[in-house]
Formats: sequence, structure tokens, C-alpha cells
Amino acid sequence: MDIFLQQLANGLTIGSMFALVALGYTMVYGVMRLINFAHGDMVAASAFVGLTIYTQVMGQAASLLAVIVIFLLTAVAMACVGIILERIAYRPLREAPRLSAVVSALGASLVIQNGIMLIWGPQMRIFPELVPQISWDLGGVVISLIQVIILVLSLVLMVALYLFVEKTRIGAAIRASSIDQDAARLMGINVNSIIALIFIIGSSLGAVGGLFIGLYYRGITFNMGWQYGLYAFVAAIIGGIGNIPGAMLGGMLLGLFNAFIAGYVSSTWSDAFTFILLIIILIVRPTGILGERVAEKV
Amino acid sequence: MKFGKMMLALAATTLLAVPAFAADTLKVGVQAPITGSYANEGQGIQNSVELLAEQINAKGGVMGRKIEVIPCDDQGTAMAAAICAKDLVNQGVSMVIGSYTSTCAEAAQKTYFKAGVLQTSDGTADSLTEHGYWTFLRNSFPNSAEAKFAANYMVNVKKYKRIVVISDFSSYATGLADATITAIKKAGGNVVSYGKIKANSQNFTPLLTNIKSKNPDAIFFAGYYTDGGQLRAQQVALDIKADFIGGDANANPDFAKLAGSAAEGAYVINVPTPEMLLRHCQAIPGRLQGQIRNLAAIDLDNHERRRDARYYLRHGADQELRYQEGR
Amino acid sequence: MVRNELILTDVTKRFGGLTAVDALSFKVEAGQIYGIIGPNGAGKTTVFNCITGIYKSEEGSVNWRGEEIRGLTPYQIVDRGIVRTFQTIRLFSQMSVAENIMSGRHIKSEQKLWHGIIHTPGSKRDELANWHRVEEQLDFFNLGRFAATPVGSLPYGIQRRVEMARAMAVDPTLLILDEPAAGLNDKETLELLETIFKIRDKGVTVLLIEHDMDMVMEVTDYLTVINFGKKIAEGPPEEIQKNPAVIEAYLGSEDDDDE
Amino acid sequence: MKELQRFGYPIFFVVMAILPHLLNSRWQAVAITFLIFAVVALSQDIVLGKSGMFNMGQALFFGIGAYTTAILNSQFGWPILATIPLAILIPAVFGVLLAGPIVHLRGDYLLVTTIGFNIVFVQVVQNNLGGVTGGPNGIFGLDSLSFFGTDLISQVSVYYFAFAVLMLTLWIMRNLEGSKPGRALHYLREDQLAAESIGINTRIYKIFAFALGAGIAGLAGTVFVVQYSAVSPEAFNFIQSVLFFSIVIVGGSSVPGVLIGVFVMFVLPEIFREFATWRFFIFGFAMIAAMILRPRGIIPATFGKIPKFLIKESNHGA
Repeated sequence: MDIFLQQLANGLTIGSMFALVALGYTMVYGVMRLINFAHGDMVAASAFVGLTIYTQVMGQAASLLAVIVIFLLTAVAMACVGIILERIAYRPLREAPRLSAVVSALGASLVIQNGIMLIWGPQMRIFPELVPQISWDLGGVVISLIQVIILVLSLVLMVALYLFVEKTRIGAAIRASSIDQDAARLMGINVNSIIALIFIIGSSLGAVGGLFIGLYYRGITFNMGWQYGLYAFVAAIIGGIGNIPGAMLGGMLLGLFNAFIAGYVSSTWSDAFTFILLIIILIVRPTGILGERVAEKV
Repeated sequence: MKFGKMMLALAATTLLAVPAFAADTLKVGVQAPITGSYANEGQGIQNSVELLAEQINAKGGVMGRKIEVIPCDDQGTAMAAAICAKDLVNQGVSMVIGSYTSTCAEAAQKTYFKAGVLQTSDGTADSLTEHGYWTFLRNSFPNSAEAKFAANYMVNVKKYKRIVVISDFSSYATGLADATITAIKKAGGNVVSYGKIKANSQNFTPLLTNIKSKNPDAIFFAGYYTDGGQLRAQQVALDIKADFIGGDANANPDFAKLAGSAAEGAYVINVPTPEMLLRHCQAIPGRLQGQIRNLAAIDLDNHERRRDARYYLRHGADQELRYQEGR
Repeated sequence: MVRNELILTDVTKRFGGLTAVDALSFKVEAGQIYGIIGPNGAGKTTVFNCITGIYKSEEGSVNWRGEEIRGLTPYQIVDRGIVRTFQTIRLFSQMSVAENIMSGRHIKSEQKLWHGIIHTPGSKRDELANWHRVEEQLDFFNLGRFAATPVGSLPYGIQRRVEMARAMAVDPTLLILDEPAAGLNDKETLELLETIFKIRDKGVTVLLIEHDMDMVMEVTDYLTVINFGKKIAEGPPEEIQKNPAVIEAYLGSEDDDDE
Repeated sequence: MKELQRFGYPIFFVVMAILPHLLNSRWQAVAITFLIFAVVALSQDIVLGKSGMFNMGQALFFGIGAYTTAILNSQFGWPILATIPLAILIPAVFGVLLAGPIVHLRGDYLLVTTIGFNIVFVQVVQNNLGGVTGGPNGIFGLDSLSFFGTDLISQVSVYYFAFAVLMLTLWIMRNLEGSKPGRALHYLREDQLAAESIGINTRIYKIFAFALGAGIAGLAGTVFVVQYSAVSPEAFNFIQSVLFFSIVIVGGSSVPGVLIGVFVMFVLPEIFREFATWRFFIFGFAMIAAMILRPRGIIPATFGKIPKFLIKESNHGA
């Protein structure tokens, strides 16, 4: 039983990171019908930006305040990168066939990934232990402080985002744009600003995810974005792409699958089993578990 | 570490470089994964060789000839490696250093053999030398040798009763892990579990949680330091009391940085420094024909006073080496 | 010899809580031009979707030539001689007019899957024969000069014709037209009427939905009026025109938007 | 455009036919890989370009073909030539089995399942399933191609073998274009509902597209084995699938487009090797620029292959 609970805790921690990243995919998809393959690399970039801010700007000060400032500055920096990315790589392709934008995103992914390599070098960079290594043993289940922080902060951010999209006027504009951009434009919604906003939110959440990766695992490499991007993208699809609660659910589920399959079934076959399970889910529920939030006329 | 290996490689190949044609420069190819997932190692190889070449040239070169380095990016894939091999041969190199992965070394071997170009590789796959190409020289020991040492150490020296083996999916790590398991069993040891991690996937706690339930007294990790450091950190975070023994690819200062405070008490199997290897090589009759059949591993535990792996990694493990003769 | 009759009995289709079609029954006889009319949102298109297999009705039966076709897939239904057009034109817009019409020959073509890899003299003959059938349709609908033009670049009225030509290329027994006059100007509507009569003269039964009452009255032999998914009247056009229930249903709902 | 069609192909064939004699062995190797990739990209085009199914796992079938040849040769001693039928058939069967349950999925959902299959495949070969795939190392030292006892070892002969396979593929693509199944794929790509409603069993044709694409990719796998005498998992991983996907989109799903796509996405990076670490950074920008400048691909798919007798005077545009 304690192993089960331990795996549950493991799964939820990694799952909440997937979910944070998946939100970036799903929000962009919801409005633009675009799989932003560069998002994973944005996450990787944010870890490097965060580390640089720590060493260069903060002068390696390790305090709670410092950590908060790192998060904020990184989020702002990545939001700017997100907007630039949208301007350069996606805006010119809004009217183009969908897959052209996908290939543009793949190009952007290469640019960012290799950009990180050119700026910070190909070797692994190592985060300092900014969060004290405290852990609690709850009857055989070991939970560390950083895990708790990741879980709580992710949940808070996700709930906040959900409320923002569902309850506020701007949120309504986002939802309207995701259902029908042209109609939204006619209703006086500035779709360009909405898209910029989407990229700001998605990139900042990705930045938080990237910093979590840095703080939790500590070793960051220029090409680590690929796998987080892939998993988060899969999570968004599983939940029903375009659907914000779906992305959270998908992320959590994927984290749990990962934990339980690697933990119980077989670590050798974890990828295979995970993806077979996901394919089965999609066969049974062709638009994801919660269904997609994308209107299509028949 | 890498730099050291390069020095050895260059030295080894220059030893054999017969001045067959009187060109002005001695062309040395570097086949390495300069981009892709092994970009770090690849660029390291390229930079080391270029630096070495500069140093040697500054001293007047080799036998009066300057060294010219020609790099080629094999991207860590067999396909690009095969193209690289042909390219380098066309450019008239007389030796090639690098190809970080066994796969790339193997894909390129035949081309170099046909052209009579010497090749060294970090590849550890046993199969690399099975073709018997005289042009191929190892600068790493084959997996089976390290495995034998590691198994002996764990079973007979440390008397572990329940050993867990972990590897990633790379050919190096699986090769080493498979060989180690075989060797442990041969030595009468008990492998309770064999798990795999995905390199760079960072999240190893699910596997470790599973391992925890098996109550091991040792974890042998056959992968790279980038994963090893994190594996060790997460092992300690999960409160798994087993000893951690890393394969030679963990011998990197970053292992300790990554593991942080958890690095304390971890063991890493290491190869001797290049100078020692060279000394050893020169003693081999027949002068490097086939492969360098040499290996050694360091028993870090010999240093009773300082068990901290960080110490050895920082200071280089150049004292009290215990050699173990290869086949 | 079975009669070419389409008989719907108590067909019911629900979407969640909404009953779009409610126990609808009607019978289309061979050689008729049969109309279904009703105000916006009355469930007309849903009925068509139930007949052509795009939806499966929850209850009731759809009987065609004595065979139950409820639950068959669209292509199986086409195979039985029923073919449709769409209210919002659904053509293969990047492809030429001729290729669009050729799609109607798909089901009649003898070619097997492996003919996509290797041609045989037989498959070449079949290919040519079908292109000749396309030529016939091009001539019949007066589309010859647009044969090589991508459909997407053509005016709306011509696209409507292409869609009908495509349907006719199937050699259907029953042709189902979903608001064929929508978006057409008066001249085009007139041409359409003539075309529908010509199609009927070829022995094809026509079932159509129409919004434009004048046109319906002129073209159909028999009518069913539905509102809120239910049949409220049926009969020949001249009777329907006088039916008070129909007049009421249409009062105040004359706007011409799609549903 | 018409001019290009009339003269483009003959020029292409002549140039390709004499090409190996103009190149040194490095560029011969590049050219052979170009041919192999072109075949795989064309097979991907059948699924992605012609049928409009978002498939990001074509390296899977390429890999199954290559591994089929490699395993039959290394384990059972079959000559390479004899493995070709199975190297086509087995991927095609996998195409049917894998596509069957998933072809009803739309766009991005299909994309994820194909990625998933690719990842499962790589893990299967890495884990040395059944002890025949050689694990992460792959299988090395395979025989060379031999015709009736004559070994074709030289690069030039391998080149012509690969070229013959490309010609065969082009011939199949041409046959597909002018046939009922080929058109059916176009129809379902343009509008699936309309295709169903005009009598096309879209499911069968989608599976057909996957199976045909898989068979051709499998054949390319055999050529891969002939060229490298080796197979290894990383040659068929998900990143490779992304490459084939991008080739088709960048090229635009016409045959010349795909060939140019392979050139741009594979040969150009080879030419610009000198940029070393900057290479893929610049390449990424090039991909973005290519899509912005030619959103439908370098040479977009052309439809409108209709018999001459249908084309009447006073054509509108065309």
C-alpha cells in the first residue's frame, strides 16, 4: 500500500509538471488550431533563463524572495519570447493550411533548441539547491518539500487559469475566439491581442514548468524540451485538445501512467505500455477524455 | 576525462601513423556527434582534439608535420556516420578520432578499414572488435571487462546480497548492464531486479520506488553521469539505503554536482588516466594490433578516510590504482 | 420487381434532450418529385441525414425498395441507389469539375484497390469508360467548358450544378436534394427547375427540401410539411397551400437563413 | 508549370542516371540516402499529402521493412534480394493492423497515435524482442545485395539499385494518380463526409493508403540495409518521422515537390556541414521562412489530371 501511495505521489508531481506544459499547448491550440511544437523547447529555455537570472541578476542569492523573483522574471522573459515567436513564426501563417504552421513550429523548435545550445553550450547545466532538501516520511511514503511546492503551486495556477478563462470578460473573449475567430472579431474582440495573451499565458506557465524541472531535477540540458513537449502535447490530446480541464487531467493521468507502469509493470517497456494505453484511450474516446472544445460544423 | 581520452587516442594513432605519403600536413579526422543528443560529448571531442593539435603543432608537430584537424558531424546516427566516414576518407585523413557511440563507430568501421585509415573510438560494444579490422583501435575497454571488475567488486569485495542493475536504452549502457548481470551471476551473486530508465528523462522515482520494495543493498547504474547524478539524488530522497555504484560513464565532476548532498557515499568505477593506459599499451607486444586490451578500474573504497565520491572526482583518481589485467 | 419506394416509419432522432425528428413517417413513390418543407430548425436536414446514413435514427425504420437501410453507412446507401447533395455545398474544392463529377463514378467503377498500384488493360478501359460518363454529365448540366477548372474558383450557382452533376453521375434511383435553390438567383432557379424535371424524366425519383415555397409549389408532386420534427401536413402542393396549420407554421418565420 | 512537367522529368531522370559518376564517394553516399529518403517521403506523401491523414510515424514502416530484411538475412541467412517481398508485405500488413483501429480519428488525434506506434516500435527493437533485433546496437555486418551470385558492393551499384526503387515508386505513384483508388484518396482528403456521401468507403481507402505507404516505406528499408549493411533503432525513431513529415509539407505534396523537399531538408544540411553547430539553428529559420514564403509547399499538389478529350476551349483559368 505504501508503495502505491508513493507511486501516486510520484505520478502527481510529474503529472502536474506535464499539465502545466500541456496548458500551453491546449490554449494555443484552442484559439489557433496549431500544435505549437516549439513549446517544449520554450520550457527548456526557461530553465536556462531562470538559471542565468539566478547567477547573473540575483548574484546567486538563495532566499525565498530570490526564488519568487526568479520565477517572475523568467515568466516575463519567456512571455516576451512567446510573443516574438508568434509574430515571426505563426502570424504570417494564420491563413495557410494547418500543417504549414505545424512545420513552422517544428522549425521554431529547432531554432530555440539550437539557440539554447549556442548560448549556453551543449553540456548539462546544474541548478543550485535553491529549495532545501527537506522530506517527510509519512509511514513509508517519502514526500519532499519541493514535491509539495510543485503540486500546490501547479494546482493553484491551474485553478486560477480555469477561473480566469471561465469567469472573466477576457476569459470569455478567449473562449469566443476559440469557437469562431471571425465571429469573435465581428463582436469587437481583438483576436490578435487574444492570441498574444494566449502566448503570454502559455509561455509563462511553461516557464514555471521549466523552473520546476530545474529546481526538482536540477540537471538541465538544451534538448530536454523535446520529451516534455511530446509528453505534454500527448497529455493535451488525451484530455481533449483545446479543453483546459482536459489538459490538466491529461497531464495528471500521463504522470500517473508513467509512475505506475514504470513502478509496477515494467520500466523496460514503460514507453511502449504508456503509448499503447493512450492509443486505446483514443480509440475508445476519439476526441479525448473530456472531449475537445473545438466547434466544427457538419 | 574526455580530454584525457582524446590525448590517448591521438597519441595512440600518431604512434601508428606511417608517413606513407609525403603530404605537408597530417590530416586527422574527427568523427563526432557535434549536433544531436550527444552534442556535448561530440563538441567536447572536437574541441579537445583541436586543442591538442594546436599544442602539438606549437611544439613542431609530429615527425615534422603539422596536424590538420578535419571534423565531421555524425549526429550520433549510423546514417550520418557512414557518410562522414566516406567524406573523411575522401579528404585524405590518415586517422580518425572519435565517434562517440558504438553504433556510429560500427557504421563507419568498414569504410575506414577499406581505406586503411586508423580509427579510435569510445565505443565499448564488444562487437566493435569482432570483425578484426586492423584499423580499429579502442580507447575504451570493452563492456565485458568493466563488467567483470564490477561484478567481482560487488559480489566478492563488498559481499552484496541483493543487487539491482539499472541501465538506459543506449547500446553502451545496456551492453554494460547485460555483461555485468552475466558476470554477477557467474560470480555467484544475486541480481534482484534489472530496470531501465530513459536517458535524460529525469524522473526516475517510479522505478526507484519499485526498487525500494525489493530491499537491495546495492544499485549498479550502467548509464551516464547526467542520469546517474539525478538517480542518486532521487534514491537518497526516497530514503533507499542501498549503496550506489556507477559505471565508468559516471566519472564526471557533474555527477557530484547533480547529486548534490546525496553524492556522499556513492561509488564510481573509473578507468585509469591516459598516461597509465599509455604506459600499459606500450608494454603490449605487437604494438596495438587489434585493440588495446587493457583495462583498469579504481576501487574508490580503498580510500577509507574519504568515502565521498566528490573528492575523487575533483582530485582525479590517480592514486592507489588496482589494475586488473584484461584478457 | 421491387418498387422504388422509400418508406419512413416513425423515424425519431434525438440530440441529447432535443428531439429533432419525432416519429416521422412518409412514403416517396417511384417517379415522384417529393418535397419536404418546414420552417427553420424544423428538422428537415436531420431527416435527410437519417435517410442517407450520416445519422442513425434512434427509432423507426427507413425502408428502401423493401430493404431496411437504417443503420447502414452512407456509402452503403449510395450503393443502393440513393444519393444526396448538401445544403452548404460540399464539393472537393481544390479539384477540377470533371474530377468532382468523376467521384460519382467511384461506386460504379470496376477497379479494385490493387489497380491503384498496377494498371491492367481492363482497368484502363474502365477508367476511360467512366470518364466518358463524366462527359455525359458535363454535357447534361452544361458544364463542359469548366471541366478542368478547380471547383472552388467557380461561382456559387455553377457549384450547385456541379454538385448535382456529381450526384447524377452515380446513376441514382433516388436523388435527394437539400435546398438546391438556396443562394441561387431567379434565373438560376428557373434553370434548376428545368433540370429537376429533366432528371425526373430520366426515371429518377427526386426528394428535396426547400425553403422557397414558390419553387416547391411549382416543382413537386407531393409534399410533407414538418415543424419541430413532426409532420403537420401532407398532400399535393395545391392542398398544402390552403392548409391552415402550414400557414401558421410559416407565419413570421420567413427569414432565409440556414439552420 | 507545364514546361516544367514536360521537360522536368526527363531532365531529372537523365541527371540522376549519370549522377553517381560525377560524385565522389561522400556525395555518392549522400545521393543514395537522398534516393532512400525520397522513396520514404513519397510513401509518406500517399498518407499525409494525398489522403490528408496526419501521420507522424512513417519511420515505423521504414524501420519494419529494414528490420525485416536485416533479421531474415542475419538470423535465417536469406539473401537480401529474397527478403524484398516480405520487407514489403510485413510493413503493409502492419499498416493494415495498426491503421485499422485508428483511421477514424481526426487530425491531431491520429497524429498522436502514429507517434505512439513509432515510439512503441523503437522500444520494441531497443529491447531486443525475441532476441532478433540486436537491441540498441542494432544488427550489423549484413550481406550486400547480390544478383545471381554477383555482389553489388560498389557505391555506384547500390546507387542504381536505390534509383530503380525510386523509379518503381514514381511509377506506382503515377498509376495511383490515374486510378479509382488514387482519386478516392484525394476525395477523402478534401471532404470526408462528401466522399462518404458519394459512395466511397473512406475507411477502406484510408487503410489502403496506410498499407500502400507502409509497403513502399518497407521497400525503402531494404535499400537502407543494402546501403549501410546495418540497422539500428535510432535510424527509425520519432525524429526521423518528423523529418519525413516536414519534407512532405515543405515540398508540397506533389511528386516534384516531395523530391525538392528531400533535397531541401536532407541534402542542404549536408552541404552546409561547415556551419557545424550553427547548422540546425539556421535550418530551423529556413523551415519557418520556407513555410511563410510558400505556405502550400514549394510545389503544391496539383489536381486536374483529366483526359484531354474533356478539356474544351475557353477554359476558365485552370
